[in-house]
Amino acid sequence: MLQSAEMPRHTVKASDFSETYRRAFRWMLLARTTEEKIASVFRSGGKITGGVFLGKGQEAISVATGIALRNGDIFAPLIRDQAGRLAFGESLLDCTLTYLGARSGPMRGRDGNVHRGRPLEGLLPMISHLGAMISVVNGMLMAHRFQGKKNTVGAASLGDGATSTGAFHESINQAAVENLPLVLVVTNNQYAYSTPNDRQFACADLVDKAIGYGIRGHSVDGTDLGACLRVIGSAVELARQGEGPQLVVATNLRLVGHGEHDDAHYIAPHLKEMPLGRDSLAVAEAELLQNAWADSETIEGWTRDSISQVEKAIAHSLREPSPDPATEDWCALSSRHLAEGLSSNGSRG
Amino acid sequence: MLQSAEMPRHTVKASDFSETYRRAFRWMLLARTTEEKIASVFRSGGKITGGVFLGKGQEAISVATGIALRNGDIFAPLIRDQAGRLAFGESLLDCTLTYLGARSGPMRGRDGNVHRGRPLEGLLPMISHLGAMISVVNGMLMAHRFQGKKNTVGAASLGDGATSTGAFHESINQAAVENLPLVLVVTNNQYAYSTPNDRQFACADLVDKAIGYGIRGHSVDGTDLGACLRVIGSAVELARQGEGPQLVVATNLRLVGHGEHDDAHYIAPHLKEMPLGRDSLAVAEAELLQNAWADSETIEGWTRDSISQVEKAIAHSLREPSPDPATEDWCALSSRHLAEGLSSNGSRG
Amino acid sequence: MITYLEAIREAQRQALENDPRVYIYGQDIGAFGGAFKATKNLAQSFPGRVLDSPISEDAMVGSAIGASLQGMRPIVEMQFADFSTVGFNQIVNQAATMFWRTGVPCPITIRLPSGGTPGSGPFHSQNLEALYAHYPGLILMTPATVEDAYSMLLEAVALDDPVIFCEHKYLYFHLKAESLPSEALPVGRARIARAGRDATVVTYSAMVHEALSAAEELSTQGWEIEVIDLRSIKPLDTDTVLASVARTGRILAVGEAWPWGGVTAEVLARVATDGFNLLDAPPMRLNSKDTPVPFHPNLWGTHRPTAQTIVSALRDLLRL
Amino acid sequence: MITYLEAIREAQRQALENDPRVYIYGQDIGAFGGAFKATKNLAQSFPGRVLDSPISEDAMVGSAIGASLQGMRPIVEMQFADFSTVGFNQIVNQAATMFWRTGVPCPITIRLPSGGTPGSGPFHSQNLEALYAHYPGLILMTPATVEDAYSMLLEAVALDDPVIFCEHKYLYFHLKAESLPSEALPVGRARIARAGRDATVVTYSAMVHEALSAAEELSTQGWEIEVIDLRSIKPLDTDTVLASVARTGRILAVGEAWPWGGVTAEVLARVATDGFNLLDAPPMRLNSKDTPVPFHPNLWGTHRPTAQTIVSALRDLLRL
Ligand SMILES: Cc1ncc(C[n+]2csc(CCOP(=O)(O)OP(=O)(O)O)c2C)c(N)n1
Ligand SMILES: Cc1ncc(C[n+]2csc(CCOP(=O)(O)OP(=O)(O)O)c2C)c(N)n1
Ligand SMILES: [Mg+2]
Ligand SMILES: [Mg+2]
Repeated sequence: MLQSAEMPRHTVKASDFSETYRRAFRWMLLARTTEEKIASVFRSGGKITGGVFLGKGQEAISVATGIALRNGDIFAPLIRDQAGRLAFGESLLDCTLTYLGARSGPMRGRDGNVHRGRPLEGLLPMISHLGAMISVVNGMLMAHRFQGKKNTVGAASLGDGATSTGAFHESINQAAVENLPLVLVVTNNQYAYSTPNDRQFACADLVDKAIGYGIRGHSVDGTDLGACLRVIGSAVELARQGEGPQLVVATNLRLVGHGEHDDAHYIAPHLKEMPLGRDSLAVAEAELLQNAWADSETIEGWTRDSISQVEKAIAHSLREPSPDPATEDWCALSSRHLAEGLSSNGSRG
Repeated sequence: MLQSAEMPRHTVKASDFSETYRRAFRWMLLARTTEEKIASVFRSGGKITGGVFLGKGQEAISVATGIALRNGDIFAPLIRDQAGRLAFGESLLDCTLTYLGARSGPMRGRDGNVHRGRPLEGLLPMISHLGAMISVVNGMLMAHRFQGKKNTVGAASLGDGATSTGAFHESINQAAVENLPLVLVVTNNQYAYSTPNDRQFACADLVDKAIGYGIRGHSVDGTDLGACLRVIGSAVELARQGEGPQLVVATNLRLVGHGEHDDAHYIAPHLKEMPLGRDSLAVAEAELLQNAWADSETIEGWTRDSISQVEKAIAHSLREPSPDPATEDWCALSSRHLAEGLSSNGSRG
Repeated sequence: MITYLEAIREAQRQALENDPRVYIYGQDIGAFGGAFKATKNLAQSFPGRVLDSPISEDAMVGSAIGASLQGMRPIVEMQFADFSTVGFNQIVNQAATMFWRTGVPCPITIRLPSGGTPGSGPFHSQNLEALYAHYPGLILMTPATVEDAYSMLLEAVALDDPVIFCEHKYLYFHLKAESLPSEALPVGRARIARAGRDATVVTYSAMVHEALSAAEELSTQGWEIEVIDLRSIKPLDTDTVLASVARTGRILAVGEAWPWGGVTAEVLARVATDGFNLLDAPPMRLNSKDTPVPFHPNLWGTHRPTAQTIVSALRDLLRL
Repeated sequence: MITYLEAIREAQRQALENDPRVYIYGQDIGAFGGAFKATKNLAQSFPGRVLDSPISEDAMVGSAIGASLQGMRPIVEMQFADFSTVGFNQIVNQAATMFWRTGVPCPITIRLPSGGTPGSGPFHSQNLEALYAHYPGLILMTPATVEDAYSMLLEAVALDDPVIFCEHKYLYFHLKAESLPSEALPVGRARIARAGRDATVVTYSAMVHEALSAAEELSTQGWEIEVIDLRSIKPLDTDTVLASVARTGRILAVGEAWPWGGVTAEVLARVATDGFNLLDAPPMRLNSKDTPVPFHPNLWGTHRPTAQTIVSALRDLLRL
């Protein structure tokens, strides 16, 4: 697969910006292709249960986060981070196996879709409660400090809506007090589910929150891959150099429903006409062509490659067995000898 | 008593600043006298159980909050608000009866000391969980709006430490989104229990948080009664006129232990030498004399009067019966018919 | 035909219409009508009284408490019951204690879309009634029928105490009734969902229907199982349960929640203490497994009790 | 002589000394040594490993979880158990589910200074063990003795799972032992605190001492009461309880927590289901009253079970 072959995980930052841009674009393309396929499998029915939450339009900011991180770093993605996950090093199979509920996926059917992760590899499996992953990243960074691991960074994704949670506040303040190398990437896509910004917060710009925590804030056009790479890249670099937590606020528009069940009819039409309503993938493609960083033939080749990777991953995942309740280990404790009712088949505590 | 006679509750703001200053000073004096007496009763043992938390040094900012509010307004005091409570209209007896655990106090021995309140009179009884009262004030103000009650204001007190709670964040943001007439008075007394500011937050000044919520922020020297009256007065006025939530940050030093059990040995000596370490009561007294707003004989009279009020209230409260478990109504529901186990004396649910 | 979900919507419409003190507050419940459409069109019909909140469960509940002290009757919708853990403190420490501390009632209703459905996973499937029932000062309603969803929600709003209203998502669309009732059992009274003779199943919410299917199946084999729908788990109608056990001599308590503690433990503890001599056999209980609620339908179907596992538990019980 | 509180401090000192992965995080626990002085001098002895946190219970727990995933062994001190309600979500949804979801253990210890003392009131007196025990994935320790406070806390830190360590404030200063143990029962095993013949009291934490006084008093009248100290309430040692009931035929479950649900319900449900035929009389339970914990000592003394109310319940039980 492209992931292991052409694009080694956590490649050291290319000195050549166009090279990074191309790599990032390919992850975006792969993410978009993956999600379109997932959506179509979902719509065809029967194969995917539970919600399907897509990152369409958010690939630029997401990939920029994933690509800026390297081995030993931490990443806590949220629901719109397919691109960032791939760039960080999550395998495509982790995605498709999880969506298709395969026993062999990292969550073994116990959790699904966007909830996958591998904590030992620095990729945190989100719980649903918004804001709850940030302090977990903080703790991992505190552990690095205790252990003398230097120059690692932890990045966490968040939406505009999640900035209203108490967890967001406590954890960003905690990171500031501990001066942790946390990069908090807030993607303001104008809506939290159906709720527009003006019912969510009242400050002029979410980046204004940085000053209240005594940390550095950065704004970026979330539809512009080049800007995302530069701004996230430098935020990550600052964090890595010991400059403490960095808040990055990207502006864009959610180009899909909250989930695939949602037609997003409530999105104000004028937003779609604004620059923030652009599709970051299309913008990046145009940029590639305009700068002659890639020609259309090359891009077509990449597209074909993405499709083939995705087809393979889906086909493989469809063949994988589902979890079997009879052989499932119904034990929530690692210390098995302390678990209750393991043999009694649920008939008592 | 002075409260009902000379100083009617919720007096309309005196046009004469010196008059307001004198009134405020007298509440401060009464608060200090009350708390000193409470502390001495506590130390003498046996009469007061539970914690004793005093507002020494914080009388200026507290009284300025209480005095700026009027009938129909809401006040959610915290542990260092004896002066503000009195100015808002809480009777001295509510205080002493509660401290002494009298059945006739507003909490009937069910809760104690600083946890007293009378919600129907706009005075909220704090729960211990820091930050939790602010959204309750928000809701009362939302109710006013539903009910067409105009020009009311709700004030909530907070400490520097409580700004780290998720509840603080969610509720200040909620007030901002709803554009509520909330005045949040944060007294930065440099410590939360033993924890100094630098382990609590990393922003240069807590007032910097206002911008992140899109609300107005005000700073004030919490040791200067005149400044407190002016700044809180105008914050309350702005809120009343529909200008939305106001964040006031007062700076001072806690001049006592966190509670009376604490000798506060950890307070950095240099802070006591700084202007923020001044005793706001002493500063106000000096100001009164210097401006010839009161002479020392008058102040002595006020002091005698305060002492006599406090002695009376304590003496009265000591004579009041304690709660009697046998006649106590062990029912947590207002809908008595839905309460469980009322007759079974605790022997089952 | 009207669904369980429509009954909830209808009750809210009624409450808004009949009582100017009522308003609804929650995420995406305004123009959008809520994640499950429980408030569809209500914002349009009652302008300014169905308000979108920020994603701030603590402040949502806190503000509802405040409004209730000022004479309002707020209904708070949690998007999922599971997210109430972030508003937990306001519910259990502020709302639940208010009346006892101050003598001032706190009439709020918190709607918790509860329980498992296939594919919902560990954080969108929880049954949290036992948590809230443990705290003094709260009323816990767990309607199992379309009729109860409607009438109990109206009663929740009318009551002067904080009510945690656990509505089951699995029933939202599946469960239908001919019409809405004009009368109902009072809150605190359980319902005999099916009369029987040989054993009693005590349960609530979605599990009532699993128990009814189980009873149906066993009746083809000559066993008559009585099924009791608790309706509210606090107060819990011990009298009705004991009267049934007096008739059948056997009891199985069934709950969809986790096995340690919870409704089944409370029911059996009450029956054992107050109805010991009524029992012809040891009481039994059936809960979910002691793990988070699994995402995959295969696992989910085994994690919670079902008609089949209830049948098999009942066979054991009848054999004892 | 060493107190219960000193034993907790000593266990933490040992843990810090023996295991470089251990650190402690909580409000005012550094130079100040904690609200109850449970960490007195530890910051001085172990620089950089006993950290003051902001007043952010959610982030405190969340960060401990993260650190544990990276190989650390955090101990989190809540200033009072009651404040854990604000860190509730991270405990029950993040820590408790981590191993089951990912296969990666989450070895954190959360210390909850629990339980009532006179004058502490509704928000500094709570017993929250039943809340946490209801959730899969957590271990609940409730030490009643100086020895257990010490050895169980060391075991909590050594275990690979999240442990909620409910230490009772009423025992902090009152309870003393000659010395600290070098051996202990394994976690999950209950202890027979007093052997008896006529009835079994099953309890835990501070109530063990009330039960022992009650047993003492009844023994002067010829009754021999067996007292079982559960030590951990999840896992709950049903076997030891049943073996005792097999000997005595009578059981009273006592808890300081609220009456709906909780440990007493779980114990009785287990005894009724698995030990029905061992019972010579209906089982009984005794809990606090179903109101918030009152501030005034007069009320507090009646709100919770005491040696006297246990004696009177036991008299009823023995008469049955
Ligand atoms: C604490 C909490 N409350 C409610 C929800 C339900 N919920 C899931 S996603 C969502 C909207 C999130 O919006 P935003 O943070 O802007 O992210 P976006 O979906 O726009 O990427 C909500 C309300 C939740 N997951 N957690
Ligand atoms: C959520 C929560 N956590 C912990 C506590 C324990 N506690 C009570 S007061 C206090 C310090 C408060 O400091 P600050 O907010 O600065 O107020 P001050 O005492 O200085 O007036 C703490 C930690 C609490 N009451 N609530
Ligand atoms: Mg958004
Ligand atoms: Mg302070």
